[in-house]
Amino acid sequence: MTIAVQDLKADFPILSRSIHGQRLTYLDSAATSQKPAAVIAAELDYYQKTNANILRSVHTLAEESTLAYAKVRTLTADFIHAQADEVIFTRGTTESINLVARGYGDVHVRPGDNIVLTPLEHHSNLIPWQQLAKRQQADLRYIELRPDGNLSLESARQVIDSRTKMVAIAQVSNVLGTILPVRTVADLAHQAGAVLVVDGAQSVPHQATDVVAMGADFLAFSAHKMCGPTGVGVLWGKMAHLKTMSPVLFGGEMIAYVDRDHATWADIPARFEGGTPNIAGVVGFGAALEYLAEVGMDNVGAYMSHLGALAFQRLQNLSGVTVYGPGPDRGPLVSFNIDGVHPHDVAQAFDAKGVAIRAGHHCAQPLMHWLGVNATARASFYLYNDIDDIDVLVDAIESTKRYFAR
Amino acid sequence: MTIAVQDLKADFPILSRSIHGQRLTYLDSAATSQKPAAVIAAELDYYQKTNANILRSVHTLAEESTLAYAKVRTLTADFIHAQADEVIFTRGTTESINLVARGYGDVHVRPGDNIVLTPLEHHSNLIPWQQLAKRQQADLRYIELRPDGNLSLESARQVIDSRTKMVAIAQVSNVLGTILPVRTVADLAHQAGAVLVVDGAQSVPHQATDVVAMGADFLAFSAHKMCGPTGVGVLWGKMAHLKTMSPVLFGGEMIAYVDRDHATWADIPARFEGGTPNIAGVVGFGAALEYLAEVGMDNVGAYMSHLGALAFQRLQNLSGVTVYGPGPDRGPLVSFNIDGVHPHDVAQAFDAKGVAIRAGHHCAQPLMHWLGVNATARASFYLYNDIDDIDVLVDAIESTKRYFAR
Amino acid sequence: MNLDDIYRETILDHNQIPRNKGTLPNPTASVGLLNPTCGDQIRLDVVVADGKITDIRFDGQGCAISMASASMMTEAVKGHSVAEGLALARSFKAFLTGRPSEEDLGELSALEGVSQFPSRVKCATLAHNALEKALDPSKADLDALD
Amino acid sequence: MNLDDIYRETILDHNQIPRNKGTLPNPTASVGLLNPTCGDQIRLDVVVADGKITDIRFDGQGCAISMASASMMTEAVKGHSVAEGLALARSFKAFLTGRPSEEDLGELSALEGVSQFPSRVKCATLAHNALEKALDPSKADLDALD
Ligand SMILES: Cc1ncc(COP(=O)(O)O)c(C=O)c1O
Ligand SMILES: Cc1ncc(COP(=O)(O)O)c(C=O)c1O
Repeated sequence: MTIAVQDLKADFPILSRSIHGQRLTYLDSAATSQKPAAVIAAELDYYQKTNANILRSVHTLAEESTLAYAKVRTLTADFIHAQADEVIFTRGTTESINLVARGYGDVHVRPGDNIVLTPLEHHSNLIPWQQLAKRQQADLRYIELRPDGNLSLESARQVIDSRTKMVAIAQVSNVLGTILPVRTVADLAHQAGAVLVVDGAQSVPHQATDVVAMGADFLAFSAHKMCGPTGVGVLWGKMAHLKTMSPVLFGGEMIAYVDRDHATWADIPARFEGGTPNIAGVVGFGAALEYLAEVGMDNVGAYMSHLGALAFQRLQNLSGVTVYGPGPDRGPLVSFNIDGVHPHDVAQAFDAKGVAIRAGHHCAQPLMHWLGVNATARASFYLYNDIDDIDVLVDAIESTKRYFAR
Repeated sequence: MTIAVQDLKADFPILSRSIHGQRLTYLDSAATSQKPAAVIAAELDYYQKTNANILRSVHTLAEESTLAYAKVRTLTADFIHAQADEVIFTRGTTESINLVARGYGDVHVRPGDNIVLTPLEHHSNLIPWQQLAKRQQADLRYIELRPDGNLSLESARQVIDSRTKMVAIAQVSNVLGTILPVRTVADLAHQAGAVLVVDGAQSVPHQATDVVAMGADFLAFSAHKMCGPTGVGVLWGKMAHLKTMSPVLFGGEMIAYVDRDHATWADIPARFEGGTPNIAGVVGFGAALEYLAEVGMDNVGAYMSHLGALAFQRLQNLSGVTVYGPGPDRGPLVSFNIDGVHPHDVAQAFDAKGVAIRAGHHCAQPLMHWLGVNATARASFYLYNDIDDIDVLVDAIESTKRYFAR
Repeated sequence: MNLDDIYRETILDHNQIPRNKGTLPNPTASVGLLNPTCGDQIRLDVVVADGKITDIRFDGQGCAISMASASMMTEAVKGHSVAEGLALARSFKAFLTGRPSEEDLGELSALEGVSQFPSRVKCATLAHNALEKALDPSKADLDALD
Repeated sequence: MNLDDIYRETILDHNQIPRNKGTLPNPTASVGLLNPTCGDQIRLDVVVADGKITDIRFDGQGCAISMASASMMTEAVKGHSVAEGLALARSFKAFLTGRPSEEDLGELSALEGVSQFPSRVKCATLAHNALEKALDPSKADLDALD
């Protein structure tokens, strides 16, 4: 492990906060990550020195803002091994997936076609497709899961067929931690003439990403889950696909020529970024990408796998605790339940000890139905967590069991 | 004037920046406003102490974040005299207008109906309606302008008829400074059974706003033009209308119950805020609203009118300068051209003196066609500007004239 | 924070041994409600005769707060008038959001500690929202299950 | 910053007295381009015969930078081969974005100061994009006027 995590913790001001008199143990990074001081400072600095609207004016502040914004597009492209003009900035994964569902889906999906998902998708990678299917009278199909929560490739081969136009899957499940076989699904999709949309919300923050190697046609992810600010997301798409997409959000900066009844579109990616974007947020995201690049995404990837596996193994061995999803080979999170204690009560008891976890359906109700539960508790990690935090987690589980068994 | 502007300038860190060795004179607030230290600090503070995803988790940070976000909804509602659950957070005016055009327009506008605009609309309040008209086979109609750039009420009476379903107008033009007679247009719209959408991007920052007195059915505006962060906007709508609207952005947090093929929606406004919002941005926007409330929007309104009138009068008297739009009764901005000098060159020459203005079509190409020009220069003011800045503007015009006449 | 402020003895007791749990064969009103944050559901069956709640049962899965609150609520309103039931629900919701409540809330006041945690307030009020909806069909805006 | 670094004498001269301004009666190619940022437009007419640019005219409204750049460009390529015209456009664009240019740019190098201002680079390269499009129709991705 080349990460000196002890040093990284110090980069995140919030981690020195105390909660109910205890040191904060933040285990809710799958919901949103904490931000290093460098990211917070980049936004501050932008507002104090550079702030102006972009693409619009000739003055120095506007030039500097425009360059700062454009630089982050290049940083983002480098981060995922893509071209800068294939990177579209959005508010987050949700908007990115909605954009491709409407902009690409409405153009390409016809009545009788089908769209293929999995049962573990986050609502953000599910409801846009339900709605697309409704609008275009297409079918929604599901690649089933194996009992261990891994994807059934057999099912994938059955479900994807010549009427499949789009396949949309997460790279890593936000509930089970399942790592999906994206490359294999990409090949199946491409053989069928379909495009593959990858929900990278839980993967891009935690591992080196190469859109080409992955075989994706579109990739969506959120800055706020990878040390970046809230309100920034990315839709990456292959240029050939982006060229066939209709714009979805209409307004300033996404046009070329406008008269009273008609408008023509600006080049890609501007075409898909109508209105004043979250400029300061994008600048902050740039600082996040630089921060992660400095740690090294290969290091991050190895470290997160390590924490995920360790947490799984530790919780797996506790009595009266059910751990969901596949074995130790998983994303850096563990969903679990304590026998007889509702996950909301678990989270409340954890909070009393300064431990922040999430409880609920994790925006994945169909997966909850599949698991046969209403809700789970989930501990999720990021690069500022360490083995001690897993000890804290185990202790919190044990004391919660005792508390509610009295 | 109860504003002590000298004090306010000190609240905006960027205003002490120098540009090419000169003090920055920022006259591009209609593009985006500068941010007071209190707003920057609020975002910083949020990331350093509170940051968590909202609505999702039970832990302390999540509770605090959720409350902080909800509090700004109430502040926003109070600011415009509305109810908190009528306030929808978006990325900006552009997204707000797209949301109402799709969410309300697609539901209510039928083939043969018409949508009424004016020729001075920003592309963000034009192209969403062009596209709605296309999708629904409706007509687009224009209330004409009088030669002075004011709205022709006679034309309004002719154009709005029983097939009018939506009327969408700016409250203040971002190019001409024209103040539109919103209340009168609201009455005409309502008599015809239509709803009125008001683009408040250039008005809400500069005057006290009362959605009820205004007679609007929907109001859109951007935080970044009113001391707030980038990436935050508001769509306000009357609850009765919001209830008839379809959601547009599908994903996490906007649902109630989801299974593989079907979803039901959460309550309003959550229904219209799919995905993780720009939480830190909204918190910063709260600080902006508190800042403006402390100065007092009546004070701001009086002061901005004063600056707008003064700038108009000063520029009006310069030889070789054309000032566009109505007389001194206008929003706090002046568009102009210097004879024989292209506005881009004007802006460049201004920048050399540290004066930031905008040059171009201002995202209002149809209005440029109406004016018979390709572009204009525009100086726009906010509460941190003062009479000295207008002197600087006049000096910059004079020296630019000389420079290009050599 | 002391966890015992939230999980008082009465609450754990009602959670472990819920009163009036189950369904009724011939309810005059039956309401399903969902807490969209956590996916918890409640079903409330009531029998109203001559303006009186003669029988009431709740069913569903949920956290200790929501189950205890439902259990206590059913005990509190059974045998009382519709008007009293509505008043109790209103007062309880006011109590948890820090507004003054006119009613004596009896055992339900044990849920006081929840008011510090807005996300848990939704758990505690779920059954009360269901009661309001069952007794007053005009309250259609509460999150209906379908 | 010294404004004179941008607005050199040659530039103001070409802006005031543009060369090859107007339209051609029988162009072999005619291209309209738009600078979406400012709404400025340019129309470029060229006559190509035997691989040579035998005549060229530009028309439109624009800032001093874009008009001077167009004027200088037409002078530079008139009478030269299509290959030379394309090479010039490519080199000029490289020059303004800070990449090394292989060609001698002649008068056009007076536009050097513009490279500090990315938004003005678009003004300076508008006519060159139009030239590329006129000489090589495969360059369809440049902002076409319609
Ligand atoms: C797998 C997955 N997809 C999509 C999302 C939605 O991301 P956002 O809320 O940032 O739009 C999330 C985050 O909650 C997620 O975990
Ligand atoms: C009148 C008007 N409407 C709409 C907009 C668009 O606002 P935004 O870019 O914040 O979405 C602007 C700002 O440029 C404007 O001036």
